Amino acid sequence: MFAGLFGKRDLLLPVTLLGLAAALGVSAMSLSTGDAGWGTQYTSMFSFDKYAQSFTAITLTSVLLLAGMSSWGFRTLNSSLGDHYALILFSLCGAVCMFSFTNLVMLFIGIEILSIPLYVLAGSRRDDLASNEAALKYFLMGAFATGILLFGMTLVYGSTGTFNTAAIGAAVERGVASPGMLKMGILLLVVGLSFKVSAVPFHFWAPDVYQGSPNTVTAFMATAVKTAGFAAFYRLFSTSFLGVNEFWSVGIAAIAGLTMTLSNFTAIFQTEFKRMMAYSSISHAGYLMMAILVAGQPGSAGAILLYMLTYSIATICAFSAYIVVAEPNGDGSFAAFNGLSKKQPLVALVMALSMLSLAGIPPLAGFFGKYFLFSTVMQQYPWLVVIAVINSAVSVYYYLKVIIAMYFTKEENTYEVLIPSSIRWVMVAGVVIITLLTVLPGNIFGLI
Amino acid sequence: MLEIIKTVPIEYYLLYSTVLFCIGVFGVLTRRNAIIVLMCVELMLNAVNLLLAAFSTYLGDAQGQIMVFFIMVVAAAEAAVGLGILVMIYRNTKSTDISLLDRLRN
Amino acid sequence: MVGIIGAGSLLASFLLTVMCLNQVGASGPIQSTLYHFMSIDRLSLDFGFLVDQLSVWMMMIITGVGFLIHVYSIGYMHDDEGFYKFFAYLNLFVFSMLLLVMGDNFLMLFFGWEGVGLCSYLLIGFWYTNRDYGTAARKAFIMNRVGDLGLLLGMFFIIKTFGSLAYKDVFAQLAGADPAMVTVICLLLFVGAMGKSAQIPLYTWLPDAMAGPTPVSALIHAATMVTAGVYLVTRCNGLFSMSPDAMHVVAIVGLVTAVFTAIIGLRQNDIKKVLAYSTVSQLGLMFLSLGMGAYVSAMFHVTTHAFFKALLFLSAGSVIHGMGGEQDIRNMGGLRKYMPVTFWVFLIGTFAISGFPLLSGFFSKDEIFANTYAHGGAIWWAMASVSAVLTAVYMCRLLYVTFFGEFRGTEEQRHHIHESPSVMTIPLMVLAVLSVVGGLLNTPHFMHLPGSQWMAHWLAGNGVNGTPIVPMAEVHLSASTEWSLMSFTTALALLVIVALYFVYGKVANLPVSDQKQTGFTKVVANKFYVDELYNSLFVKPTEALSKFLYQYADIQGVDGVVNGVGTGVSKLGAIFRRLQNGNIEYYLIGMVVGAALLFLTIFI
Amino acid sequence: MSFLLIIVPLIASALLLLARPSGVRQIALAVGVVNFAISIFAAYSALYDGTVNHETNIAWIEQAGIRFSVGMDGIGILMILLTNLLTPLIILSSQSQRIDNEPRYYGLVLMMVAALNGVFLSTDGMLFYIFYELALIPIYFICAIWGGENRIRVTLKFFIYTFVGSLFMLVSLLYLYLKTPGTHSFAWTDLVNVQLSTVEAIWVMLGFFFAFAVKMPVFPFHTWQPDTYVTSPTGGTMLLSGIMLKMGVYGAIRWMIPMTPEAWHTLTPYFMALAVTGIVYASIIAVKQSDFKRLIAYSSIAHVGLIAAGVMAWNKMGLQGSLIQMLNHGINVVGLFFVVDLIERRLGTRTLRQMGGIAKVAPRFAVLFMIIMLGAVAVPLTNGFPGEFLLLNGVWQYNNWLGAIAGLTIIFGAVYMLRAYGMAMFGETNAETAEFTDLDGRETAVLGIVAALVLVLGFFPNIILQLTDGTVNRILGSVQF
Repeated sequence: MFAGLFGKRDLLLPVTLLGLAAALGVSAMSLSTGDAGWGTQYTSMFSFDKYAQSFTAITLTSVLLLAGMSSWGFRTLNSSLGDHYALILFSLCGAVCMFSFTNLVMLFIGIEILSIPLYVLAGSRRDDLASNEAALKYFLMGAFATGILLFGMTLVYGSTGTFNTAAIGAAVERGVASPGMLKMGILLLVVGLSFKVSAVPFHFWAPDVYQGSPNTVTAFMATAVKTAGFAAFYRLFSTSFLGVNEFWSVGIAAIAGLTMTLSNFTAIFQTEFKRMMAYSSISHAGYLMMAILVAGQPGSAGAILLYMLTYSIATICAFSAYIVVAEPNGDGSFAAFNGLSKKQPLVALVMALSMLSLAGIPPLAGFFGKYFLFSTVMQQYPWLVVIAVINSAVSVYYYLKVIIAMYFTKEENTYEVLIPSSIRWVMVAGVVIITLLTVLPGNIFGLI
Repeated sequence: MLEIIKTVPIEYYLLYSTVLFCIGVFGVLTRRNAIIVLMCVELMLNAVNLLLAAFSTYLGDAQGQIMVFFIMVVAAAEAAVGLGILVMIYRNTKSTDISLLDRLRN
Repeated sequence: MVGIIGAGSLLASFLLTVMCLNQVGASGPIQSTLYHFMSIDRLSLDFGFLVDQLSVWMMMIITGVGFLIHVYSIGYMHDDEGFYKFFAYLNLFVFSMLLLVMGDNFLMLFFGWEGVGLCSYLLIGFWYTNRDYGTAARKAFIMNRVGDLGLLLGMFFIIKTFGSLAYKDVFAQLAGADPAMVTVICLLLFVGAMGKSAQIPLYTWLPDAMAGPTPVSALIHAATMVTAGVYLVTRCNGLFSMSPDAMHVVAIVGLVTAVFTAIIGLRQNDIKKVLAYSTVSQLGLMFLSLGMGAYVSAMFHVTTHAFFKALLFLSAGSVIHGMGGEQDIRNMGGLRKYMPVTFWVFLIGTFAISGFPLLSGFFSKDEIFANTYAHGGAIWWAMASVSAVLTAVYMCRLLYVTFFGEFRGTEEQRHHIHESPSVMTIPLMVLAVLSVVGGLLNTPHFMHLPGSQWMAHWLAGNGVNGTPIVPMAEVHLSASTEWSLMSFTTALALLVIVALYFVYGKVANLPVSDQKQTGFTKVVANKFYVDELYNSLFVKPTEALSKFLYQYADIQGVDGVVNGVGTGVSKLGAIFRRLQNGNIEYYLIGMVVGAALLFLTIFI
Repeated sequence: MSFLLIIVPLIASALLLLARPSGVRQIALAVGVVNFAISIFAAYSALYDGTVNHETNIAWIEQAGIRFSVGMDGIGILMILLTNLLTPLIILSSQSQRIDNEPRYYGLVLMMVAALNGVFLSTDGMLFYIFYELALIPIYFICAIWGGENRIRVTLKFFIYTFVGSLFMLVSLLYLYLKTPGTHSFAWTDLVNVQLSTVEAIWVMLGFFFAFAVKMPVFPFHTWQPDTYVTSPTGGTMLLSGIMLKMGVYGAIRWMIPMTPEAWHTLTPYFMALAVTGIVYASIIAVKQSDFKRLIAYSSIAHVGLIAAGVMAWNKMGLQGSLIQMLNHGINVVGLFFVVDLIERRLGTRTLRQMGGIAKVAPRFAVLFMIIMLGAVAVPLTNGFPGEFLLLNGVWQYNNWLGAIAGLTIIFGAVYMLRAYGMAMFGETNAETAEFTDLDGRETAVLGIVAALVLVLGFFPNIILQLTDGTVNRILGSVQF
């Protein structure tokens, strides 16, 4: 993390990768041994339980791939390269806090550790007005949302008298003296967290920020950050607020339905790949919101985990394919992909697999993500599943646009597409993971 | 001291903080200068801090006050980053009007 | 070589048929199952054969007449480039026709039924480079299919009622069957028969079918295939006898067809068309007979008709052959001199069909009339007699216009005219002999001639169920009534023959009425515009509907809805997209409004 | 053995797509033939009393009750035979023309075959669904890459339409799954045992129906079909019409009705009405079609309408008829589309009006085409007849009037097929058709095999009926209304 200080530019990536791999190794090991980890000593703040471990593992996997991608994605950066890695890793620390918190204070701190580096990262292309704009939008709205979140936390604290999530849960079960305040607090929390996971109508920042940020950062935001947001959302609601779930489930259900519908329909109109991916990311948030609805049900946490993993891997693969096509040529529209299957079959294949996976077309991994999610929700909210199903049908349309450009469009552009070896490795690794998830999705689902 | 504070009912604190918070929100919504918007956000955070301190006192629980400190620290960091971003933007656009930035849309 | 194989195979099957005939005569029906075709639960359908008195009778006609026609074809089709194909089709036809009559169940009958339809299609469209012939072939096939649908549905009812399609099982259970159901079955079977045997309203294909080579017309569209309907009803006589209503329908359709098409035949000028309408008319008579319960008479008429109509067609073919393809009788005349053999056999054929005493047609028609009088009464009989008279009229007109008077064709044709080779004339002569003596197969008992009711006794032999295959018709008429009926119709026929000789035979040129057609004559010459009627009733609306459904219902209607869903989705998307206008203030307001709406849930 | 049928083409497909070896055509054909041989052997060594043969049952995603369980009963064997019989034919017929990027083409074809085999072999609901969808991907690529005009728009519609349809099936399957007792399971036997109330069953059945109706396609869900058939390359059209649409019929027989017998009484009248309307509707449209390929597409809708009606009728006759007709329709339609392809490659047009007189210059072609055409018209002693006979009888048993209306198909079928044949083959030759060359060896082989099958199966339908008899009895017996 501090290697940049020594100006050892070449060492940065290996160190980062090593560190991430080591962390992944540790979390995987503790997962397999069932070890509660070192979290026991900090139970009032953290609990590094199975839930946290598995989410950490999948996030580390994503970030590992992202880091591989970044070696090329950040190639133009010189002095600030070390800062970038450091910021990403800081942000990752925040994410881990959000996976493992047992206290609202830690949740708040995790979110801030996650977000503040992101504000910087979003604006990291200082001379690019789009990047500036993205940073400002993200920052202002993020700060605003933080305020709302904090107000919510305060009200919950006021009504239950504690920040400890388990204790809150117990208090909510018992019933509190001022239920109105509690309800208000919960709703404000919903607003704040919905902002983080970019659920409608708190999603407005997402398309603009995704589009304006540097590609690698966008990929990071769309994957690891979103994972952290949902993991925290789920963790909080499943431990603390199950007692009054009839109350908040109405709002969440409405948000879920709105999110997927609005984002999918809007995505149809996009001509820029990155912006399309932003809406796609919002739509996935919509599906995932359904999992919050059934928080506490057996399998719901596993469903989020699997969904997040399949979604993250596919998104990273898609972005890695996107940057090799779009960055050198400065064209991020779908037309940039025309005839790609002839020029670079591997890139086209990776992109096609990612798109089909994101669309949830069997037998690709994304389907199983959706499947587990939908089947968990089905029992309680069949009508919501039907909306989700219709929406995934709509989503097929824009995902296929890329495939159509790559495989079926006869007129070709003159862009030259080269694959750097690091990206190639990311792609291969991504495809291998997608394949593994396709064959054995149950193993991930069963982790929690 | 505690007794003095507790002579004011908690509802008053609640109301007062809420009003303060809403003023912040209102400011964020209506002002177009980024710096003022930032200040309004700070106002929202301070409303929260005040309420937290009040709750903490009434509940006789220290956690709330700890939280206040965390919030203050984080708010400072946030403000630093925010101002940095503003400086960067000002350099590029010579303006801090947030409504001028709408190149990213649709 | 092709011809020898083609005709030789027919000769072989004729000889085999004769052997069968002997065996059936000696030891009753022969049954054999080739293999199991298919079975669904209890319903078991075999590829099985049943050769009993009725089928062997039909087989004799098919193979016998078929053989003669094959031989004739060797000469007739000699110069055609599709010579080999012609014999292939012709043999395929005989195969199908034998399947039809030899099958031991309705499914086998249906196989043959459709098979002969197919061969008819192939042979009508034999000269496929002519699009009109192709159209005629299609018309034949499709009209037959209409009938086939009836037959098929009839079979479904049989399956439902009797649980089997085998003749043996069906006819054994007749006693317990529901009469209403039997009526339905009979009517549906009769629809099939109407299609195949060209009865009103499904008769218009047969005249068009004359587009095929003439031997085909002789074999398929006169002697054998078109009589399949008669065979079907005769085979199912047990069923039909249970349903007076169905019988009534059969009789009416037969009678109307007989008279109506005979009228059309009066004003046709194409030598083959006249014969075609004559065939339809004769088939009508057969159905009249069936409707009267006189199954044997119908079969008898099938037999004699096979002889003289094949003879007529083949000699017409000989004429066409000699004239180099000319078919319009207005361009003929006086051919007697050029083609003596053809003339004489044609004369015999004409007299036979007109009911000239002691020729085959005389006996078979007389039986039908006697039965009609006995079962239907005087009016039916009178109507039938009208058709007989009309038959005599158009046949004699044909004969006289073609062979008498002066030649009216071109000089070129006059040079071309020649008598046909012996490979064609010999079959003609054999058929002529048969047309003369064929009547002896079943002479009326009151005349005490040799062969008195021989055929009736033969067909009344016991079938596989041990009951008579075709029960003898009971005619309760005194000999004197029969004599007088016979004398009356015969006298009428003779009168016509003589009278028309003076109208057509004696004159050099055609009467004016045959050249210029006005008023009712014109309507008749145009076949009462039935084709046009069908065209505007069925063909045109279907085609228009087809275009309409495709253009409007399918592309704009159904597909329009599907595409409309897509358009709706994107319209909605366009609206949603405007929410994202890029301005932070709006975004923040959006968030707050969203949050406010969320707070409303507190009050739910 | 069931497993082999899926895995062999899948591996071959991966090989062709990723390694792009030389000798692609031979490899593809060899895999097709090997698969056919395996399926023949499987059929030979199976029992036909309705039990499931050659089972493979491996735990897969136990958390979701999904097992990789494949096996074949009589119906499965029939479908497997159909698929693997047509595959070498389709591959062989594709080889009579030049195709860009052959490794990709044959790789996708083999992937499709693997998926189709999977669909017909699955005894697990989710596995069935996965294969059902998997089949969509390669065929979409085949049609969109090698297709003709408008291919992108048309195939996109096809993809989304069928995908939407099957999503509803997914919802239905999920609903059933959640109703299974204890630890839930997707096994066919467990799903069948689920008892639903009539209202539930209606919704579940509608979900299935929508999926299968779009796939078959049944009127009025058919509009993607003519465009897609016309646009697709011939190999793709053959796969679509020959095998893929049978997935829908098969699904209805194996999954839809057994799963939701409670709703059969309520919904079948409507389904039947749709199917029978479709028969007449599509037949009438076919009557005046000028594009030969589109004509066959509409005729296919009509035929499938009849098959669907036979299935809905849910009696022995109808089911047996639909099963045998699936095989025979597959054979005929592959032959017919090959005929269209032959003509189009030689004349550069599919418009019937621009043809004529081909019989004169290409007699061998004329005869083989005639035989296949007769099969399509269901003339007795061709393969089309037994199926149509049984189907009509099945529908007729359900309702006499519907049976009679459905019977119109034998008239209309003759009308449009004979018209097409007449316009193409009869008449005088024109400038283009005079140059028409008769079939070459490979083409003769394909059409010859098809024509031979038309006749052999026409004469001996019982071979096929015996395959499925036991299974149909068992299914009919196990489904209680």
